[in-house]
Amino acid sequence: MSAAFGQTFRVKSGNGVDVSRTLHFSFDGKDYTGHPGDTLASALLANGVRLFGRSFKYHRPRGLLSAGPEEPNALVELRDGARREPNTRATVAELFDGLIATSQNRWPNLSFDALGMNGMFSSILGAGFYYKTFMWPASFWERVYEPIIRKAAGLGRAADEGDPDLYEKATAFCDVLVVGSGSSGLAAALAAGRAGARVILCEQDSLVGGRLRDEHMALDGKLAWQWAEQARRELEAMPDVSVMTRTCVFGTYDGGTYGAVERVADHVAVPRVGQPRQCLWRIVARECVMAAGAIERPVVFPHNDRPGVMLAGAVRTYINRFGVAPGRRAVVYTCNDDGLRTALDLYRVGVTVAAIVDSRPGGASIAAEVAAKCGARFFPSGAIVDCYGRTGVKAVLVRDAAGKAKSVSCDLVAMSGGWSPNVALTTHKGARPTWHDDLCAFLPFTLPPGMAAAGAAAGVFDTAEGLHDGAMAGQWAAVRCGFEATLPALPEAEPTSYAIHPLFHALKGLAASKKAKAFVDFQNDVTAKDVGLAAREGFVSVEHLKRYTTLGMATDQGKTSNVNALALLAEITERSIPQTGTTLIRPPTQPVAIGALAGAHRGRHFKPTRLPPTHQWAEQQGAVFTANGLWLRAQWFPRAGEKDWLETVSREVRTVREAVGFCDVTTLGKIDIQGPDAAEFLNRVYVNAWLKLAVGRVRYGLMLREDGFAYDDGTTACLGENHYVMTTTTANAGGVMAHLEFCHQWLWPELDVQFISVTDEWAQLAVAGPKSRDVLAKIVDAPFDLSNEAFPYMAAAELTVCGGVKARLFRLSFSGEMAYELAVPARYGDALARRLMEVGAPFGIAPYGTEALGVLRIEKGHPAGPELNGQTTAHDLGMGRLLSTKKDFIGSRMARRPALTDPQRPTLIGIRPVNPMDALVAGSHFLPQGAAPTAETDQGWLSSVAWSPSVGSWIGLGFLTDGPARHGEIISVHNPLAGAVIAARVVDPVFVDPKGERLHG
Amino acid sequence: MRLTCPFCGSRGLEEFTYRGDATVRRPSADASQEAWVDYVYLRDNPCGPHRELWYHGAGCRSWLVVTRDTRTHQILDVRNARDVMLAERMSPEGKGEGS
Amino acid sequence: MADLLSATLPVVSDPVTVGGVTLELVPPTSIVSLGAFAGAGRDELVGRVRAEFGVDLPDVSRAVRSSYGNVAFLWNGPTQWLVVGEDSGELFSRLQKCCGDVCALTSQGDSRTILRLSGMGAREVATRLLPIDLHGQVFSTDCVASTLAGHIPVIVWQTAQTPAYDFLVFRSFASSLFHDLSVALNGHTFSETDHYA
Amino acid sequence: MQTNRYSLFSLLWEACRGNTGWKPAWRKAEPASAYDFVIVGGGGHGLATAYYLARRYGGKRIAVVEKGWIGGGNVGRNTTIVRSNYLLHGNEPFYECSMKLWEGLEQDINYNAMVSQRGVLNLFHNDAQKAAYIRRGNSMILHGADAVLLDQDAVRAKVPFLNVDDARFPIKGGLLQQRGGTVRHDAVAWGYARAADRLGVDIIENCEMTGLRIEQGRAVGIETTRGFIGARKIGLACAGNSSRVAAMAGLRLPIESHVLQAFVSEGLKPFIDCVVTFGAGHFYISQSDKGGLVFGGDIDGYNSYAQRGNMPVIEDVCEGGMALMPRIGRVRLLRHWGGIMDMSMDGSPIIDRTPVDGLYLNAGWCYGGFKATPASGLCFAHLLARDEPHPVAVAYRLDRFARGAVIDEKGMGAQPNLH
Repeated sequence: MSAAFGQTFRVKSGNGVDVSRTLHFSFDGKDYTGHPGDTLASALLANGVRLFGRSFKYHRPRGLLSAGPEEPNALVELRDGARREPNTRATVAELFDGLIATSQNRWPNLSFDALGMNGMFSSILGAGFYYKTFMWPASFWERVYEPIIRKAAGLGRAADEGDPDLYEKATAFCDVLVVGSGSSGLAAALAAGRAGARVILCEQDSLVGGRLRDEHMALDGKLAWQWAEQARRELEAMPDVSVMTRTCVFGTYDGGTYGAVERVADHVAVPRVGQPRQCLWRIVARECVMAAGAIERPVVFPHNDRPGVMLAGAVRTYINRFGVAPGRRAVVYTCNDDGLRTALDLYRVGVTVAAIVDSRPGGASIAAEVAAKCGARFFPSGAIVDCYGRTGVKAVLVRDAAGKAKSVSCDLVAMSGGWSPNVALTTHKGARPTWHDDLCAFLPFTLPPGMAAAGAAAGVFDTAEGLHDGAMAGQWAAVRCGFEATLPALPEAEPTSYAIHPLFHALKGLAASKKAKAFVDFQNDVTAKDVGLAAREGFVSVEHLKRYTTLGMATDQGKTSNVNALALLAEITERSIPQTGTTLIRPPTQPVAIGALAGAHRGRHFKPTRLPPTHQWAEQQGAVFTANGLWLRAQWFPRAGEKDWLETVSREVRTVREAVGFCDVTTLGKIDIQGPDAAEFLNRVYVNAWLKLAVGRVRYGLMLREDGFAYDDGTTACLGENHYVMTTTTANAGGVMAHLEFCHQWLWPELDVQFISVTDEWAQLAVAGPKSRDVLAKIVDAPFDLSNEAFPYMAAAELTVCGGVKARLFRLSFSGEMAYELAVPARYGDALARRLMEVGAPFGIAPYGTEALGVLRIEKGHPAGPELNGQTTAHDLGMGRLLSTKKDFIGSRMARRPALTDPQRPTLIGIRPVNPMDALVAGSHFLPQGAAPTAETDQGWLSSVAWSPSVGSWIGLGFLTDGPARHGEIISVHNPLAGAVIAARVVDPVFVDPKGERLHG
Repeated sequence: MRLTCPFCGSRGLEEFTYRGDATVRRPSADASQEAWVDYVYLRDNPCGPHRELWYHGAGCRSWLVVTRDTRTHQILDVRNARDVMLAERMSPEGKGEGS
Repeated sequence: MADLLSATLPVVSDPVTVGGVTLELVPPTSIVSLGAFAGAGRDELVGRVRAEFGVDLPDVSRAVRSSYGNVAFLWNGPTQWLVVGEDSGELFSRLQKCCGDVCALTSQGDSRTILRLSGMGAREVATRLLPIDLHGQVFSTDCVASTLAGHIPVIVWQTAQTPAYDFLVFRSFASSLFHDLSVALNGHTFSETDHYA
Repeated sequence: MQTNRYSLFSLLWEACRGNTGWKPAWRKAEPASAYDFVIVGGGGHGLATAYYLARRYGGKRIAVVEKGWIGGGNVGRNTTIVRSNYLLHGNEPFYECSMKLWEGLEQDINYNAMVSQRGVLNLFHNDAQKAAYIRRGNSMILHGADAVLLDQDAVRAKVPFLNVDDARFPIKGGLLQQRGGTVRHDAVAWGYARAADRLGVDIIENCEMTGLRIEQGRAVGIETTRGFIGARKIGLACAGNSSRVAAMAGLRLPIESHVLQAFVSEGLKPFIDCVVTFGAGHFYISQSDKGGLVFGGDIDGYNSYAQRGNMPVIEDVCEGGMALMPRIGRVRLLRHWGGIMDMSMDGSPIIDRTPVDGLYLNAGWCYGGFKATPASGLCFAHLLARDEPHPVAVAYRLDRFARGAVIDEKGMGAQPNLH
């Protein structure tokens, strides 16, 4: 389909568009054309489109208010499918060929929206109405009222599928960060850059220049935007300066850190393969010049939300930058001289200026002169008191100085209530701006450390002054960074006038019903009347006003509404604006895609994956893997013909109990500890005694936290005089390392000891089972003696295996069988697994995974993660006797508190269901048999369970009040989540080989 | 927020972990129960400058004593914790503290 | 010795080159950590290393290279260094002889895998993952930093002016880091301007 | 005539006459010279305390003093979640009591705070987490709360857009508390304020406590920026500032102040129907009745009185969000802010008398304060009125640290930033 109407409002080529090329796009299914450099807004405007969207609450027809990121009305769904972007401001969406946009929050279509009738009930649906009703009957809220409210909630729709695009993050460092590339920002960057500072200039727009592009203005006799381009070229030629366009600095954080998002590929249909859509920049700057410009304020008058009522500055932007006339017949409504420029620009491009309504008295400005030049009717001391045209302005009612109302037909209203400096970045750290009566504006007062504000953002609205202000700020920023800087030569600018008289609304003397349709916050449909109602109900703190009316909480965060609301509230409560206060502006300054803040770490790469040394081999074996913290570990090794995981795991367990199995236990934390005071150090961090551990021996150790609860356990081997290697649980490996460093560096710096992690250095494989010695004998190099006498339980040695590979061997057992842990340098881990399979084949060797490891340890009654959960004590774990009473150690004192030693505490027990086939579920609770299931009768819980092939029954470990005294008792194991109760016997937690004969074998 | 590690220079928050108040001292084993409860649980928690322990775990693994304003997050001082404690042990007032 | 086990590399991917920047696995090498004992131990250690290798152990985060023998000493914390040398297996025993009695010696050659990022533009790629200032005035050849590459702890060592960066990463993380670096590598060729100031 | 009671009728009636008859929701009270009870802190807990004290315990002469505007602390900046899915005996009866009070709140205070029991779903990813959730769910049921264990398919059916499989930590199931949900947070403060005001409570805004007057070991009143206010009993309910205020009485607390950040997206058509918690990714999310995604994660982890946080946690939270729900990549974050949490040493609150006679403490709510609001108010009112703990708050004593009877849901020990 060809363009329906063509770009009939394109008046000439704007300085930012390339009319030599045509782009095709569609809006609400209709095809249009535009040019490179257009935004969706400017292109639609060029095509004569006025109606862009619907408001949130009353679904009122809305058009463009602005030409920038402050836009409250013209929100669309951009793109489609998985790339659908809801609530995209048409004013910042760069046009590309094939762009698809759809209007939102309307049904069935934009020009007829059924929920538009909400407006008829606005007197009921005023601020906070929902707090006062929908309470009866109580059950109707979730069932009836809320679903209706939720149907109407929100604006655009999030995509239905995962975002297919990539995002990335980067960190940049500079001396001077300049935010904004208008006259002040460019001057600041030039001053700092020429001084040799490392400068980053961020501009949220695709082009540099800021309002230099938006105004019909000359610098040094040239068009102002050409000077901006020249400045950009000079900056880009400097080696340590970078100009980042399409990059919005959205937040000020601590330590001179700024958050910025770069739209890398939003101006194209689809990013190229590998190309990120956006990049999140963390910019660390010693100094920052904040030159983010200012935002124009609308005027609050009845029906000021009609499509065609626009900000005066935005009208100039569309004319000068985009070459688009936003209407054919305009009325200009202003309280300041800046607004009058709009009349001149409109006149220059041939738009009829029907009237100039200046709220200031005649003679107080140059308005009469301008009106005469443009041939416009002039209304000094005038006000617009109504506006007509449902889906587009048709006329306004102007009240003249004498109070007489006259209708003026028009299709465009350009209004200016003055400019609000864009101070957001100065307030993110909690500083509030202060009100300046002469400028009718909030200006930054206390700035974050290292930040200076310049130009319009600091209330300097004149171009020449802005250039100078920016240059000064850039110069001083460079000087503070230690550079010699001078003020750069600046271009000559024509003087401009910004004479202003306060104008926030035109409601004086109007009936209440009119005020109901005078909008303060456009997107959230907050009217002047809502502000009045909130005040009447006592919501007179600005924060209360904001929260009660939702004013300033829309996607534009009140950029165009906050000051007007404040002025209204001040007037109603008979206070000044400074007395009334202001709300803090929260980051981000513009909404930021969550994908950009997340970056590249998504899906399977959300967190890094740690692979043990035998991973490749285990994959080839067809192992099933499980996440264990960041580690990926083999959970079990299924064999053909096995019907489920339980069969596999049971077979693996039996292999260990009857022959020999092996398992990669590299993931256990391993810490090399050396130094003259190493033994003393161990003695202080473990609960048990460590001073007499002989070289070549291993000991089990339990650590507490300083609050007396159990923290971690493991074994530590003495490999030489003053040389130990400690193992920790997989989960706590990092934490224990930090804990040891803490103890050493802060608690006992006098101890001479060194730590380094060797977790990744050694591939450590547990070889367990009655045939384990036979298997090891095949690989251990002579003359190492593996006999029980030479290398008994809890022995450790350094040796070589497989003909010269250095190794460490520990006679340890988690399974309760005769077992070893063999460590070789990690690079050989994979090959060691293969070798064990080879040499172990005659003995029936098989690998086992973490699941079988768990079954084996439960059968043996060894506590692990579920038992060492940070809430249990040594006593709870049945290890109370381990606590030395002869020394100080971490936790020694607090472990003695009465509640930690109370014999009634649930203590470790074993559990066997009366019917061995009754499956136990970890997390079930223990109750006395026959007791009613309540919190009062709850006596403990089941922490770990397994089907034990060795016992031929389900078994479990758990904690039971007064547990050890109750061996033999039958209790109820309750799992009310599943509605299950099982009778089970309390037993000793060691199910297999309680005397420990096998591990000594 | 950024901390200037005495060894590694200025680094971002993500490299550090926090441990809390650096003004409390581990009592001796024979100190009173009150002293221990105080050490493990009670904190001044000031609104303003706060001496606190940070661990440069993703960097040089040094524990640091940082003085930071809890109202503004401004960093006022960073020292190597081990040096701070050794100096304290050497000073006349510091003797007898610790275990 | 026919019986010896064969070594497995921690990363199976081939080197990747995009836009003149190459990411590759450096063949395994000997790495030994030196942990100085307290008191006079540190001075003694510095003296012994100077005598044996002809270098002063750095006391800032840098690497120094031995003038004879291809050995570098990397600062790795206030009392620790990593000695990186050729994978001859001789390094550990040479160090043991030199200073084994005055410091903790721990083999780290299997703990640490080295991934190398090199070529024009390597800095821009590294910037995507490293939160530290890599500008030439701040970080140049033989500068060393312990930091995070995304979520992964690394020691970064600039090994050449080109630039080239060696990422010393724990072996178990090596595959993940290789992946993350390749993503950054593929993305960086699209940056239209040199954002790095 | 002014309109007192909120109802559909009064709404229509007022609409007909231009909404001119609505009364202020609460009077702007001036401080009297003395009260029976002075509650320091006009947040949710303080206002609820005053309300229940007047309503259920017949308290008279009650004032709430607030340094700024009421509801400006954590009740005004939390992520609105209510639930009673606790594990430990010390906690669960209290939070279940709170849940029941939420369920009847609107009729009780004649204010629609939009208590929405849309369900709270905690996801698990492995057998160990599953076991921990089963233990917790069973504990909830034994305490009379509701809990349902969902398997992977049930999670998929309930929340169809989660990344269940193509994930670093695939989702294996979840624990659902259907009675949990969300409440319009600001409305809780306003509703309690309005209801308390109707019962004669003086709500005194812009009145900061600057000191405590103690005579013969007994607290007799507070110094404020608006003069001295005498009181028979003083209740401190100023979480976020508990340590500062307690210091005025010479007390040190087992509390650190930490910042927790919260996030809201632009308004979207509703697609998330319940609260989803993704522990492995430090992320939780719900969608408000206005359409914004409301989400958050862990505390920043360092002591702070600044109501704002830093980028690492922002990035961490959004990463968790994208890992769980890849469809929100193009949804934009609209605002983020921070609130100051009383992080207690065991992660559980304190409602108790203090060593100073006449001074009572309600503190240490960590990031669980909002859901606790009604029960906290009720139990604190009970303590103030009767000088003994309410039965559901008996565990929240200050001496539990000395005794070792800590209530450590996470098992992290005496390190507040890990709770």
